Amino acid sequence: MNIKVREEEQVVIFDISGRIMGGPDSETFHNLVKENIAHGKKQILINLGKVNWINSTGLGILIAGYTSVKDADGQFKLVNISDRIESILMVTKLSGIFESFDSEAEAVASFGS
Amino acid sequence: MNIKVREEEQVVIFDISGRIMGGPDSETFHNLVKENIAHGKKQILINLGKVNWINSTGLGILIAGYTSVKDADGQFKLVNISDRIESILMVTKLSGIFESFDSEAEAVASFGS
Amino acid sequence: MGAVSGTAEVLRWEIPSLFRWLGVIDAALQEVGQELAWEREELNEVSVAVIEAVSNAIEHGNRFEPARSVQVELRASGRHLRFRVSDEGPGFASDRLDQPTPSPESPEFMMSRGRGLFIMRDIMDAIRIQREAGRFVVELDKELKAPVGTGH
Amino acid sequence: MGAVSGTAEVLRWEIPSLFRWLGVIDAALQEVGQELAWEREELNEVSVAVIEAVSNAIEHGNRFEPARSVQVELRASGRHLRFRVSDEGPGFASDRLDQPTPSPESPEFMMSRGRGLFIMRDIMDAIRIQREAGRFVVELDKELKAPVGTGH
Ligand SMILES: Nc1ncnc2c1ncn2[C@@H]1O[C@H](COP(=O)(O)OP(=O)(O)O)[C@@H](O)[C@H]1O
Ligand SMILES: Nc1ncnc2c1ncn2[C@@H]1O[C@H](COP(=O)(O)OP(=O)(O)O)[C@@H](O)[C@H]1O
Repeated sequence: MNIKVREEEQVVIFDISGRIMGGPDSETFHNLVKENIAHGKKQILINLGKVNWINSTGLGILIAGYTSVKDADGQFKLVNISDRIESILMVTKLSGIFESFDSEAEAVASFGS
Repeated sequence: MNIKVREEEQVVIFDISGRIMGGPDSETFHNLVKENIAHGKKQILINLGKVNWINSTGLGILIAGYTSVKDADGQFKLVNISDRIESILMVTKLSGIFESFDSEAEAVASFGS
Repeated sequence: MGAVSGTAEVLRWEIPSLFRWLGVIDAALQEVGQELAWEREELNEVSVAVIEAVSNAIEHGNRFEPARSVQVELRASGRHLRFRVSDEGPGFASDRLDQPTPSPESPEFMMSRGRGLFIMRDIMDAIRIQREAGRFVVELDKELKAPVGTGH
Repeated sequence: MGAVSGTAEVLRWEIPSLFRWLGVIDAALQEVGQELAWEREELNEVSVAVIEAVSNAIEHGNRFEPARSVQVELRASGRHLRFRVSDEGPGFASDRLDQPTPSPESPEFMMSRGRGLFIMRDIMDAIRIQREAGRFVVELDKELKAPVGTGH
Protein backbone atom coordinates (compact mmCIF):
# COMPACT_ATOMS: atom_id res chain seq x y z
CA MET A 1 0.00 0.00 0.00
CA ASN A 2 1.18 3.48 -0.91
CA ILE A 3 -0.50 6.65 0.27
CA LYS A 4 -0.19 10.13 -1.18
CA VAL A 5 -1.98 12.95 0.55
CA ARG A 6 -3.31 16.12 -1.09
CA GLU A 7 -5.97 18.71 -0.39
CA GLU A 8 -8.90 19.86 -2.49
CA GLU A 9 -11.26 22.56 -1.17
CA GLN A 10 -10.83 21.71 2.55
CA VAL A 11 -11.03 18.01 1.83
CA VAL A 12 -7.97 15.89 2.52
CA ILE A 13 -7.64 13.22 -0.13
CA PHE A 14 -5.64 10.03 0.41
CA ASP A 15 -4.65 8.52 -2.92
CA ILE A 16 -4.01 4.90 -2.11
CA SER A 17 -2.40 2.45 -4.48
CA GLY A 18 -1.48 -1.21 -4.37
CA ARG A 19 -3.08 -3.61 -1.92
CA ILE A 20 -4.57 -2.90 1.47
CA MET A 21 -3.88 -5.94 3.55
CA GLY A 22 -2.92 -4.99 7.06
CA GLY A 23 0.46 -5.42 8.65
CA PRO A 24 2.59 -2.26 9.02
CA ASP A 25 0.27 -0.41 6.60
CA SER A 26 -2.24 -0.29 9.37
CA GLU A 27 -0.20 2.00 11.58
CA THR A 28 0.95 4.23 8.73
CA PHE A 29 -2.63 4.81 7.69
CA HIS A 30 -3.93 5.40 11.16
CA ASN A 31 -1.15 7.84 12.03
CA LEU A 32 -1.93 9.85 8.94
CA VAL A 33 -5.60 10.00 9.89
CA LYS A 34 -4.83 11.04 13.45
CA GLU A 35 -2.38 13.71 12.32
CA ASN A 36 -4.98 15.24 10.08
CA ILE A 37 -7.60 15.21 12.80
CA ALA A 38 -5.11 16.86 15.18
CA HIS A 39 -4.70 19.66 12.63
CA GLY A 40 -8.43 20.10 12.44
CA LYS A 41 -8.70 18.38 9.08
CA LYS A 42 -11.63 16.09 9.52
CA GLN A 43 -12.98 15.84 6.01
CA ILE A 44 -11.20 12.87 4.63
CA LEU A 45 -11.72 11.24 1.25
CA ILE A 46 -10.10 7.91 0.48
CA ASN A 47 -9.38 7.45 -3.21
CA LEU A 48 -9.29 3.71 -3.91
CA GLY A 49 -8.95 4.07 -7.69
CA LYS A 50 -5.54 2.44 -7.76
CA VAL A 51 -6.20 -0.27 -5.21
CA ASN A 52 -6.31 -3.71 -6.82
CA TRP A 53 -7.78 -5.41 -3.84
CA ILE A 54 -8.25 -5.44 -0.15
CA ASN A 55 -8.63 -8.24 2.38
CA SER A 56 -10.57 -8.10 5.64
CA THR A 57 -7.49 -6.94 7.54
CA GLY A 58 -7.28 -4.07 5.07
CA LEU A 59 -10.97 -3.35 5.59
CA GLY A 60 -10.17 -3.12 9.28
CA ILE A 61 -7.77 -0.28 8.50
CA LEU A 62 -10.50 1.67 6.76
CA ILE A 63 -12.95 0.97 9.57
CA ALA A 64 -10.53 2.19 12.22
CA GLY A 65 -9.97 5.37 10.20
CA TYR A 66 -13.69 5.86 9.76
CA THR A 67 -14.30 5.44 13.47
CA SER A 68 -11.59 7.91 14.50
CA VAL A 69 -12.86 10.56 12.10
CA LYS A 70 -16.46 10.00 13.12
CA ASP A 71 -15.52 10.29 16.81
CA ALA A 72 -13.95 13.67 16.03
CA ASP A 73 -17.19 14.76 14.30
CA GLY A 74 -15.57 14.59 10.88
CA GLN A 75 -16.50 12.83 7.66
CA PHE A 76 -14.72 9.88 6.09
CA LYS A 77 -15.80 8.86 2.58
CA LEU A 78 -14.65 6.67 -0.29
CA VAL A 79 -14.28 7.30 -3.99
CA ASN A 80 -13.41 5.22 -7.08
CA ILE A 81 -14.34 1.80 -5.79
CA SER A 82 -13.61 -1.04 -8.20
CA ASP A 83 -16.09 -3.85 -8.61
CA ARG A 84 -13.80 -6.13 -6.59
CA ILE A 85 -13.78 -3.78 -3.62
CA GLU A 86 -17.51 -3.30 -4.05
CA SER A 87 -17.87 -7.08 -3.68
CA ILE A 88 -16.19 -7.19 -0.29
CA LEU A 89 -18.11 -4.11 0.93
CA MET A 90 -21.38 -5.74 -0.10
CA VAL A 91 -20.67 -9.09 1.50
CA THR A 92 -19.65 -7.44 4.77
CA LYS A 93 -22.59 -5.01 4.58
CA LEU A 94 -20.04 -2.22 5.07
CA SER A 95 -21.37 -0.57 1.92
CA GLY A 96 -24.18 0.64 4.19
CA ILE A 97 -21.65 2.39 6.43
CA PHE A 98 -19.18 3.96 4.04
CA GLU A 99 -20.52 6.79 1.94
CA SER A 100 -18.98 6.37 -1.51
CA PHE A 101 -18.83 8.14 -4.85
CA ASP A 102 -17.96 7.38 -8.44
CA SER A 103 -16.19 10.66 -9.14
CA GLU A 104 -13.89 12.81 -7.10
CA ALA A 105 -15.72 16.02 -8.00
CA GLU A 106 -18.99 14.62 -6.68
CA ALA A 107 -17.28 13.32 -3.58
CA VAL A 108 -15.53 16.60 -2.76
CA ALA A 109 -18.74 18.55 -3.31
CA SER A 110 -20.60 16.29 -0.89
CA PHE A 111 -18.50 17.22 2.15
CA GLY A 112 -19.85 19.61 4.71
CA SER A 113 -23.36 18.78 3.61
CA MET B 1 -6.32 -17.14 -30.48
CA ASN B 2 -8.97 -15.18 -32.36
CA ILE B 3 -8.50 -13.80 -35.84
CA LYS B 4 -10.48 -11.07 -37.54
CA VAL B 5 -9.67 -10.23 -41.12
CA ARG B 6 -10.10 -6.84 -42.79
CA GLU B 7 -8.62 -4.98 -45.75
CA GLU B 8 -6.92 -1.61 -45.91
CA GLU B 9 -5.62 -0.30 -49.29
CA GLN B 10 -4.91 -3.73 -50.83
CA VAL B 11 -3.38 -4.97 -47.60
CA VAL B 12 -5.11 -7.81 -45.78
CA ILE B 13 -4.88 -7.27 -42.04
CA PHE B 14 -5.27 -10.11 -39.54
CA ASP B 15 -6.22 -8.74 -36.14
CA ILE B 16 -5.16 -11.45 -33.75
CA SER B 17 -6.11 -11.52 -30.09
CA GLY B 18 -5.43 -13.84 -27.17
CA ARG B 19 -2.53 -16.25 -27.15
CA ILE B 20 -0.78 -17.86 -30.08
CA MET B 21 0.26 -21.27 -28.88
CA GLY B 22 -0.25 -23.85 -31.57
CA GLY B 23 -2.79 -26.63 -31.54
CA PRO B 24 -5.86 -26.20 -33.76
CA ASP B 25 -5.05 -22.50 -34.18
CA SER B 26 -2.28 -23.53 -36.48
CA GLU B 27 -4.56 -24.89 -39.16
CA THR B 28 -7.07 -22.06 -38.89
CA PHE B 29 -4.35 -19.52 -39.42
CA HIS B 30 -2.70 -21.35 -42.26
CA ASN B 31 -5.97 -21.90 -44.11
CA LEU B 32 -6.73 -18.20 -43.90
CA VAL B 33 -3.32 -17.36 -45.33
CA LYS B 34 -3.69 -19.87 -48.16
CA GLU B 35 -7.19 -18.65 -49.01
CA ASN B 36 -5.94 -15.10 -49.33
CA ILE B 37 -3.04 -16.14 -51.51
CA ALA B 38 -5.44 -18.12 -53.71
CA HIS B 39 -7.45 -14.94 -54.21
CA GLY B 40 -4.34 -13.06 -55.19
CA LYS B 41 -4.10 -11.25 -51.87
CA LYS B 42 -0.47 -11.56 -50.99
CA GLN B 43 0.11 -8.47 -48.92
CA ILE B 44 -0.58 -9.64 -45.42
CA LEU B 45 -0.16 -7.67 -42.21
CA ILE B 46 -0.42 -9.43 -38.86
CA ASN B 47 -1.64 -7.14 -36.09
CA LEU B 48 -0.37 -8.54 -32.79
CA GLY B 49 -1.58 -5.62 -30.67
CA LYS B 50 -4.00 -7.76 -28.70
CA VAL B 51 -1.79 -10.81 -28.32
CA ASN B 52 -0.64 -11.27 -24.73
CA TRP B 53 1.99 -13.79 -25.55
CA ILE B 54 3.18 -16.45 -27.90
CA ASN B 55 5.17 -19.62 -27.38
CA SER B 56 7.52 -21.24 -29.88
CA THR B 57 4.70 -23.35 -31.31
CA GLY B 58 2.85 -20.11 -31.95
CA LEU B 59 5.95 -18.64 -33.57
CA GLY B 60 5.92 -21.66 -35.86
CA ILE B 61 2.46 -20.62 -37.05
CA LEU B 62 3.74 -17.20 -38.03
CA ILE B 63 6.80 -18.70 -39.71
CA ALA B 64 4.70 -21.10 -41.78
CA GLY B 65 2.51 -18.18 -42.85
CA TYR B 66 5.53 -16.08 -43.71
CA THR B 67 7.02 -18.87 -45.80
CA SER B 68 3.81 -19.50 -47.76
CA VAL B 69 3.37 -15.83 -48.58
CA LYS B 70 7.04 -15.43 -49.51
CA ASP B 71 6.84 -18.48 -51.81
CA ALA B 72 3.92 -16.82 -53.59
CA ASP B 73 6.00 -13.63 -54.02
CA GLY B 74 3.94 -11.77 -51.46
CA GLN B 75 4.79 -9.82 -48.33
CA PHE B 76 4.05 -10.83 -44.73
CA LYS B 77 4.69 -8.24 -42.03
CA LEU B 78 3.97 -7.63 -38.37
CA VAL B 79 2.62 -4.63 -36.49
CA ASN B 80 2.04 -3.69 -32.82
CA ILE B 81 4.52 -6.01 -31.19
CA SER B 82 4.51 -5.90 -27.40
CA ASP B 83 7.77 -6.03 -25.50
CA ARG B 84 7.06 -9.62 -24.53
CA ILE B 85 6.70 -10.71 -28.15
CA GLU B 86 9.76 -8.63 -29.02
CA SER B 87 11.68 -10.67 -26.44
CA ILE B 88 10.93 -13.98 -28.08
CA LEU B 89 11.64 -12.58 -31.57
CA MET B 90 15.01 -11.28 -30.37
CA VAL B 91 16.05 -14.49 -28.64
CA THR B 92 15.17 -16.55 -31.69
CA LYS B 93 16.75 -14.00 -34.04
CA LEU B 94 13.46 -14.00 -35.95
CA SER B 95 13.34 -10.23 -35.55
CA GLY B 96 15.83 -10.22 -38.45
CA ILE B 97 13.31 -12.07 -40.64
CA PHE B 98 9.99 -10.45 -39.86
CA GLU B 99 9.62 -6.87 -41.00
CA SER B 100 7.70 -5.10 -38.24
CA PHE B 101 6.16 -1.72 -37.51
CA ASP B 102 4.94 0.28 -34.56
CA SER B 103 1.91 1.76 -36.28
CA GLU B 104 -0.58 0.35 -38.71
CA ALA B 105 -0.42 3.40 -40.97
CA GLU B 106 3.32 3.02 -41.40
CA ALA B 107 2.97 -0.70 -41.95
CA VAL B 108 0.25 -0.37 -44.60
CA ALA B 109 2.21 2.35 -46.41
CA SER B 110 5.28 0.11 -46.54
CA PHE B 111 3.66 -2.57 -48.68
CA GLY B 112 4.43 -2.76 -52.37
CA SER B 113 7.66 -0.91 -51.76
CA MET C 1 -13.78 -26.31 -24.11
CA GLY C 2 -15.64 -26.10 -20.84
CA ALA C 3 -14.75 -28.47 -18.03
CA VAL C 4 -15.69 -31.97 -19.03
CA SER C 5 -18.50 -32.96 -16.69
CA GLY C 6 -17.57 -35.73 -14.32
CA THR C 7 -13.85 -35.01 -14.32
CA ALA C 8 -12.42 -32.24 -12.23
CA GLU C 9 -9.70 -29.83 -13.26
CA VAL C 10 -7.19 -29.62 -10.44
CA LEU C 11 -4.84 -26.67 -9.93
CA ARG C 12 -2.47 -26.10 -7.04
CA TRP C 13 -0.37 -23.25 -5.74
CA GLU C 14 2.11 -23.01 -2.93
CA ILE C 15 3.60 -19.83 -1.48
CA PRO C 16 5.81 -18.81 1.44
CA SER C 17 3.90 -17.33 4.36
CA LEU C 18 4.14 -13.64 3.59
CA PHE C 19 1.35 -11.29 2.55
CA ARG C 20 3.48 -10.19 -0.40
CA TRP C 21 2.66 -13.50 -2.11
CA LEU C 22 -1.11 -13.04 -1.86
CA GLY C 23 -0.93 -11.29 -5.22
CA VAL C 24 0.37 -14.43 -6.90
CA ILE C 25 -2.61 -16.44 -5.70
CA ASP C 26 -4.93 -13.66 -6.71
CA ALA C 27 -3.44 -13.28 -10.20
CA ALA C 28 -3.71 -17.01 -10.78
CA LEU C 29 -7.33 -17.06 -9.56
CA GLN C 30 -8.31 -14.22 -11.85
CA GLU C 31 -6.79 -16.11 -14.76
CA VAL C 32 -8.55 -19.37 -13.83
CA GLY C 33 -11.85 -17.54 -13.50
CA GLN C 34 -11.44 -15.97 -16.91
CA GLU C 35 -10.37 -19.23 -18.49
CA LEU C 36 -13.37 -21.06 -17.04
CA ALA C 37 -15.64 -18.13 -17.91
CA TRP C 38 -16.89 -17.55 -14.39
CA GLU C 39 -19.27 -14.68 -14.19
CA ARG C 40 -17.40 -11.52 -13.09
CA GLU C 41 -19.30 -10.98 -9.83
CA GLU C 42 -18.90 -14.59 -8.78
CA LEU C 43 -15.19 -14.46 -9.59
CA ASN C 44 -14.88 -11.35 -7.42
CA GLU C 45 -16.65 -13.01 -4.52
CA VAL C 46 -14.84 -16.31 -4.75
CA SER C 47 -11.49 -14.58 -4.89
CA VAL C 48 -12.37 -12.44 -1.86
CA ALA C 49 -13.17 -15.61 0.11
CA VAL C 50 -10.04 -17.47 -0.98
CA ILE C 51 -7.80 -14.48 -0.26
CA GLU C 52 -9.29 -14.42 3.27
CA ALA C 53 -8.48 -18.07 3.79
CA VAL C 54 -4.94 -17.61 2.50
CA SER C 55 -4.45 -14.44 4.59
CA ASN C 56 -5.46 -16.38 7.69
CA ALA C 57 -3.19 -19.30 6.83
CA ILE C 58 -0.28 -16.86 6.47
CA GLU C 59 -1.03 -14.85 9.61
CA HIS C 60 -2.68 -17.15 12.14
CA GLY C 61 -1.57 -20.52 10.81
CA ASN C 62 2.05 -19.98 9.81
CA ARG C 63 2.61 -16.72 11.72
CA PHE C 64 4.38 -15.10 8.79
CA GLU C 65 7.18 -17.70 8.85
CA PRO C 66 8.36 -17.64 5.23
CA ALA C 67 9.77 -21.16 5.47
CA ARG C 68 6.29 -22.50 6.18
CA SER C 69 4.12 -22.95 3.14
CA VAL C 70 0.54 -22.15 2.37
CA GLN C 71 -1.01 -24.45 -0.20
CA VAL C 72 -4.12 -23.79 -2.23
CA GLU C 73 -5.89 -26.43 -4.25
CA LEU C 74 -8.80 -25.85 -6.59
CA ARG C 75 -10.96 -28.64 -7.98
CA ALA C 76 -13.39 -27.37 -10.57
CA SER C 77 -15.99 -29.79 -11.95
CA GLY C 78 -18.30 -27.81 -14.13
CA ARG C 79 -20.03 -25.32 -11.85
CA HIS C 80 -18.82 -26.93 -8.65
CA LEU C 81 -15.70 -25.48 -7.07
CA ARG C 82 -13.81 -26.85 -4.11
CA PHE C 83 -10.92 -24.89 -2.64
CA ARG C 84 -8.60 -26.35 -0.01
CA VAL C 85 -6.30 -23.90 1.75
CA SER C 86 -3.78 -25.41 4.13
CA ASP C 87 -1.08 -24.26 6.51
CA GLU C 88 1.36 -25.75 9.01
CA GLY C 89 -0.19 -24.22 12.13
CA PRO C 90 -2.43 -25.40 14.98
CA GLY C 91 -5.75 -24.50 13.39
CA PHE C 92 -8.79 -23.47 15.40
CA ALA C 93 -11.78 -25.14 17.01
CA SER C 94 -14.70 -25.76 14.70
CA ASP C 95 -17.28 -24.04 16.94
CA ARG C 96 -15.78 -20.77 15.81
CA LEU C 97 -17.59 -21.39 12.54
CA ASP C 98 -20.95 -21.50 14.28
CA GLN C 99 -20.91 -17.92 15.56
CA PRO C 100 -23.41 -15.70 13.79
CA THR C 101 -22.17 -12.85 11.60
CA PRO C 102 -22.67 -9.58 13.56
CA SER C 103 -25.54 -7.57 12.12
CA PRO C 104 -25.05 -3.91 11.16
CA GLU C 105 -27.08 -2.99 14.26
CA SER C 106 -24.85 -4.83 16.72
CA PRO C 107 -22.02 -3.08 18.58
CA GLU C 108 -19.43 -5.55 17.23
CA PHE C 109 -20.28 -4.66 13.67
CA MET C 110 -17.58 -1.99 13.48
CA MET C 111 -14.83 -4.23 14.82
CA SER C 112 -11.62 -3.78 12.87
CA ARG C 113 -10.64 -7.47 12.94
CA GLY C 114 -12.46 -10.77 12.99
CA ARG C 115 -14.34 -10.57 9.70
CA GLY C 116 -12.48 -13.17 7.65
CA LEU C 117 -14.36 -16.30 8.62
CA PHE C 118 -17.71 -14.54 8.31
CA ILE C 119 -16.80 -13.38 4.82
CA MET C 120 -15.82 -16.89 3.76
CA ARG C 121 -18.97 -18.40 5.21
CA ASP C 122 -21.23 -15.74 3.72
CA ILE C 123 -19.74 -16.07 0.23
CA MET C 124 -19.22 -19.80 -0.01
CA ASP C 125 -21.83 -22.55 0.27
CA ALA C 126 -19.90 -24.60 2.78
CA ILE C 127 -16.81 -24.27 4.90
CA ARG C 128 -15.17 -27.18 6.69
CA ILE C 129 -11.96 -27.48 8.66
CA GLN C 130 -9.87 -30.60 9.08
CA ARG C 131 -6.41 -31.86 9.85
CA GLU C 132 -4.66 -33.80 7.11
CA ALA C 133 -1.08 -35.05 6.86
CA GLY C 134 0.05 -32.65 9.54
CA ARG C 135 -1.57 -29.66 7.90
CA PHE C 136 -4.58 -27.60 8.90
CA VAL C 137 -7.01 -27.44 6.00
CA VAL C 138 -9.87 -25.05 5.35
CA GLU C 139 -12.15 -26.44 2.68
CA LEU C 140 -14.48 -24.09 0.84
CA ASP C 141 -17.23 -25.22 -1.54
CA LYS C 142 -19.09 -23.09 -4.02
CA GLU C 143 -21.65 -23.95 -6.65
CA LEU C 144 -21.52 -21.20 -9.26
CA LYS C 145 -24.96 -19.82 -10.07
CA ALA C 146 -24.20 -18.74 -13.57
CA PRO C 147 -23.88 -21.44 -16.21
CA VAL C 148 -20.21 -21.85 -17.00
CA GLY C 149 -19.38 -20.67 -20.51
CA THR C 150 -16.90 -22.05 -22.96
CA GLY C 151 -13.92 -20.10 -21.75
CA HIS C 152 -12.60 -19.61 -25.28
CA MET D 1 11.54 -6.33 1.53
CA GLY D 2 13.81 -8.03 -0.98
CA ALA D 3 14.55 -11.71 -0.72
CA VAL D 4 16.59 -12.37 2.38
CA SER D 5 20.00 -13.46 1.12
CA GLY D 6 20.85 -17.02 1.97
CA THR D 7 17.26 -18.24 2.20
CA ALA D 8 15.28 -19.04 -0.89
CA GLU D 9 11.67 -18.14 -1.51
CA VAL D 10 9.91 -21.19 -2.90
CA LEU D 11 6.74 -21.05 -4.97
CA ARG D 12 5.00 -23.93 -6.70
CA TRP D 13 2.25 -24.32 -9.24
CA GLU D 14 0.50 -27.35 -10.64
CA ILE D 15 -1.82 -27.46 -13.65
CA PRO D 16 -3.61 -30.06 -15.77
CA SER D 17 -1.89 -30.76 -19.10
CA LEU D 18 -3.77 -28.43 -21.38
CA PHE D 19 -2.44 -25.32 -23.12
CA ARG D 20 -5.39 -23.37 -21.69
CA TRP D 21 -3.66 -23.41 -18.30
CA LEU D 22 -0.44 -21.83 -19.55
CA GLY D 23 -2.00 -18.46 -18.80
CA VAL D 24 -2.25 -19.30 -15.10
CA ILE D 25 1.48 -20.03 -14.93
CA ASP D 26 2.21 -16.91 -16.89
CA ALA D 27 0.02 -14.65 -14.74
CA ALA D 28 1.64 -16.00 -11.59
CA LEU D 29 5.13 -15.48 -13.05
CA GLN D 30 4.38 -11.90 -14.01
CA GLU D 31 3.21 -11.26 -10.49
CA VAL D 32 6.28 -12.88 -8.92
CA GLY D 33 8.58 -10.90 -11.19
CA GLN D 34 6.86 -7.66 -10.22
CA GLU D 35 6.90 -8.53 -6.55
CA LEU D 36 10.61 -9.35 -6.66
CA ALA D 37 11.27 -6.28 -8.82
CA TRP D 38 12.87 -8.17 -11.68
CA GLU D 39 13.86 -5.90 -14.48
CA ARG D 40 11.15 -5.90 -17.19
CA GLU D 41 13.28 -7.37 -19.97
CA GLU D 42 14.61 -10.15 -17.79
CA LEU D 43 11.09 -10.95 -16.63
CA ASN D 44 9.99 -11.17 -20.27
CA GLU D 45 12.83 -13.51 -21.15
CA VAL D 46 12.52 -15.72 -18.11
CA SER D 47 8.79 -16.10 -18.66
CA VAL D 48 9.34 -16.98 -22.32
CA ALA D 49 11.73 -19.76 -21.28
CA VAL D 50 9.47 -21.12 -18.56
CA ILE D 51 6.42 -21.08 -20.83
CA GLU D 52 8.44 -23.14 -23.34
CA ALA D 53 9.31 -25.70 -20.70
CA VAL D 54 5.71 -25.93 -19.55
CA SER D 55 4.42 -26.12 -23.14
CA ASN D 56 6.75 -29.07 -23.77
CA ALA D 57 5.72 -30.78 -20.55
CA ILE D 58 2.07 -30.44 -21.59
CA GLU D 59 2.56 -31.54 -25.21
CA HIS D 60 5.49 -33.96 -25.33
CA GLY D 61 5.58 -35.09 -21.72
CA ASN D 62 1.95 -35.53 -20.79
CA ARG D 63 0.51 -35.56 -24.33
CA PHE D 64 -2.30 -33.24 -23.40
CA GLU D 65 -3.74 -35.72 -20.88
CA PRO D 66 -5.57 -33.40 -18.47
CA ALA D 67 -5.36 -35.94 -15.65
CA ARG D 68 -1.57 -35.74 -15.77
CA SER D 69 -0.09 -32.77 -14.00
CA VAL D 70 2.64 -30.33 -14.87
CA GLN D 71 4.42 -28.90 -11.86
CA VAL D 72 6.50 -25.76 -11.76
CA GLU D 73 8.74 -24.84 -8.86
CA LEU D 74 10.63 -21.58 -8.47
CA ARG D 75 13.38 -21.05 -5.93
CA ALA D 76 14.50 -17.46 -5.81
CA SER D 77 17.51 -16.56 -3.65
CA GLY D 78 18.33 -12.96 -4.30
CA ARG D 79 19.33 -12.76 -7.96
CA HIS D 80 19.56 -16.49 -8.45
CA LEU D 81 16.51 -18.24 -9.88
CA ARG D 82 15.99 -21.95 -10.25
CA PHE D 83 12.93 -23.26 -12.06
CA ARG D 84 11.98 -26.93 -12.08
CA VAL D 85 9.30 -27.97 -14.56
CA SER D 86 8.16 -31.56 -14.35
CA ASP D 87 5.78 -33.90 -16.13
CA GLU D 88 4.70 -37.55 -16.03
CA GLY D 89 6.13 -38.52 -19.42
CA PRO D 90 9.20 -40.40 -20.73
CA GLY D 91 11.45 -37.37 -21.12
CA PHE D 92 14.16 -37.17 -23.77
CA ALA D 93 17.83 -38.03 -24.10
CA SER D 94 20.20 -35.39 -22.82
CA ASP D 95 22.27 -35.19 -26.02
CA ARG D 96 19.38 -33.29 -27.51
CA LEU D 97 20.55 -30.36 -25.43
CA ASP D 98 23.96 -30.39 -27.11
CA GLN D 99 22.73 -29.58 -30.60
CA PRO D 100 23.72 -26.10 -31.72
CA THR D 101 21.01 -23.49 -32.30
CA PRO D 102 20.52 -23.13 -36.09
CA SER D 103 21.97 -19.86 -37.35
CA PRO D 104 19.85 -17.47 -39.44
CA GLU D 105 21.91 -18.54 -42.46
CA SER D 106 21.20 -22.25 -42.12
CA PRO D 107 18.34 -23.93 -44.00
CA GLU D 108 16.78 -25.19 -40.76
CA PHE D 109 16.42 -21.69 -39.42
CA MET D 110 12.90 -21.30 -40.78
CA MET D 111 11.64 -24.57 -39.34
CA SER D 112 8.19 -24.15 -37.82
CA ARG D 113 8.83 -26.47 -34.84
CA GLY D 114 11.82 -27.44 -32.73
CA ARG D 115 12.72 -24.06 -31.24
CA GLY D 116 11.68 -24.56 -27.63
CA LEU D 117 14.83 -26.13 -26.22
CA PHE D 118 17.04 -23.64 -28.06
CA ILE D 119 15.04 -20.76 -26.61
CA MET D 120 15.36 -22.13 -23.08
CA ARG D 121 19.08 -22.71 -23.48
CA ASP D 122 19.72 -19.31 -25.04
CA ILE D 123 17.81 -17.42 -22.35
CA MET D 124 18.80 -19.33 -19.25
CA ASP D 125 22.30 -19.87 -17.87
CA ALA D 126 21.93 -23.62 -17.45
CA ILE D 127 19.46 -26.31 -18.37
CA ARG D 128 19.54 -29.81 -16.91
CA ILE D 129 17.20 -32.76 -17.23
CA GLN D 130 16.68 -35.50 -14.68
CA ARG D 131 14.27 -38.11 -13.47
CA GLU D 132 12.93 -37.72 -9.97
CA ALA D 133 10.23 -39.60 -8.12
CA GLY D 134 8.78 -40.90 -11.37
CA ARG D 135 8.68 -37.48 -12.97
CA PHE D 136 10.74 -35.99 -15.78
CA VAL D 137 12.24 -32.71 -14.60
CA VAL D 138 13.68 -29.85 -16.62
CA GLU D 139 15.75 -27.60 -14.38
CA LEU D 140 16.49 -24.06 -15.52
CA ASP D 141 18.91 -21.71 -13.78
CA LYS D 142 19.20 -17.99 -14.26
CA GLU D 143 21.29 -15.38 -12.51
CA LEU D 144 19.53 -12.05 -12.99
CA LYS D 145 21.87 -9.35 -14.27
CA ALA D 146 20.04 -6.44 -12.77
CA PRO D 147 20.30 -5.94 -9.02
CA VAL D 148 17.04 -7.05 -7.47
CA GLY D 149 15.08 -4.13 -6.04
CA THR D 150 13.00 -3.98 -2.94
CA GLY D 151 9.77 -5.17 -4.49
CA HIS D 152 7.68 -2.73 -2.49
N1 LIG E 1 -5.60 -20.77 9.45
C1 LIG E 1 -5.82 -20.49 10.75
N2 LIG E 1 -5.05 -21.03 11.71
C2 LIG E 1 -5.24 -20.75 13.03
N3 LIG E 1 -6.21 -19.92 13.46
C3 LIG E 1 -7.01 -19.33 12.56
C4 LIG E 1 -6.87 -19.59 11.17
N4 LIG E 1 -7.83 -18.88 10.52
C5 LIG E 1 -8.50 -18.22 11.47
N5 LIG E 1 -8.04 -18.48 12.71
C6 LIG E 1 -8.53 -17.98 14.01
O1 LIG E 1 -9.81 -17.45 13.81
C7 LIG E 1 -9.83 -16.07 14.18
C8 LIG E 1 -10.80 -15.29 13.33
O2 LIG E 1 -10.32 -15.20 12.00
P1 LIG E 1 -10.92 -14.13 11.02
O3 LIG E 1 -12.40 -14.20 11.12
O4 LIG E 1 -10.32 -14.35 9.68
O5 LIG E 1 -10.50 -12.73 11.60
P2 LIG E 1 -9.05 -12.10 11.88
O6 LIG E 1 -8.08 -12.75 10.94
O7 LIG E 1 -9.24 -10.64 11.60
O8 LIG E 1 -8.75 -12.39 13.34
C9 LIG E 1 -8.40 -15.62 14.09
O9 LIG E 1 -8.12 -14.51 14.92
C10 LIG E 1 -7.65 -16.87 14.52
O10 LIG E 1 -7.64 -16.97 15.93
N1 LIG F 1 9.04 -32.57 -21.52
C1 LIG F 1 9.38 -33.31 -22.59
N2 LIG F 1 9.11 -34.64 -22.60
C2 LIG F 1 9.43 -35.40 -23.65
N3 LIG F 1 10.05 -34.94 -24.75
C3 LIG F 1 10.33 -33.63 -24.81
C4 LIG F 1 10.03 -32.75 -23.74
N4 LIG F 1 10.47 -31.52 -24.07
C5 LIG F 1 11.01 -31.64 -25.30
N5 LIG F 1 10.93 -32.91 -25.76
C6 LIG F 1 11.44 -33.42 -27.03
O1 LIG F 1 12.32 -32.49 -27.61
C7 LIG F 1 11.85 -32.08 -28.89
C8 LIG F 1 12.22 -30.64 -29.13
O2 LIG F 1 11.48 -29.78 -28.30
P1 LIG F 1 11.38 -28.25 -28.64
O3 LIG F 1 12.75 -27.76 -28.95
O4 LIG F 1 10.67 -27.58 -27.55
O5 LIG F 1 10.55 -28.15 -29.98
P2 LIG F 1 9.07 -28.64 -30.33
O6 LIG F 1 8.28 -28.65 -29.07
O7 LIG F 1 8.59 -27.62 -31.31
O8 LIG F 1 9.23 -29.99 -30.94
C9 LIG F 1 10.37 -32.35 -28.86
O9 LIG F 1 9.84 -32.54 -30.17
C10 LIG F 1 10.32 -33.63 -28.03
O10 LIG F 1 10.62 -34.75 -28.81
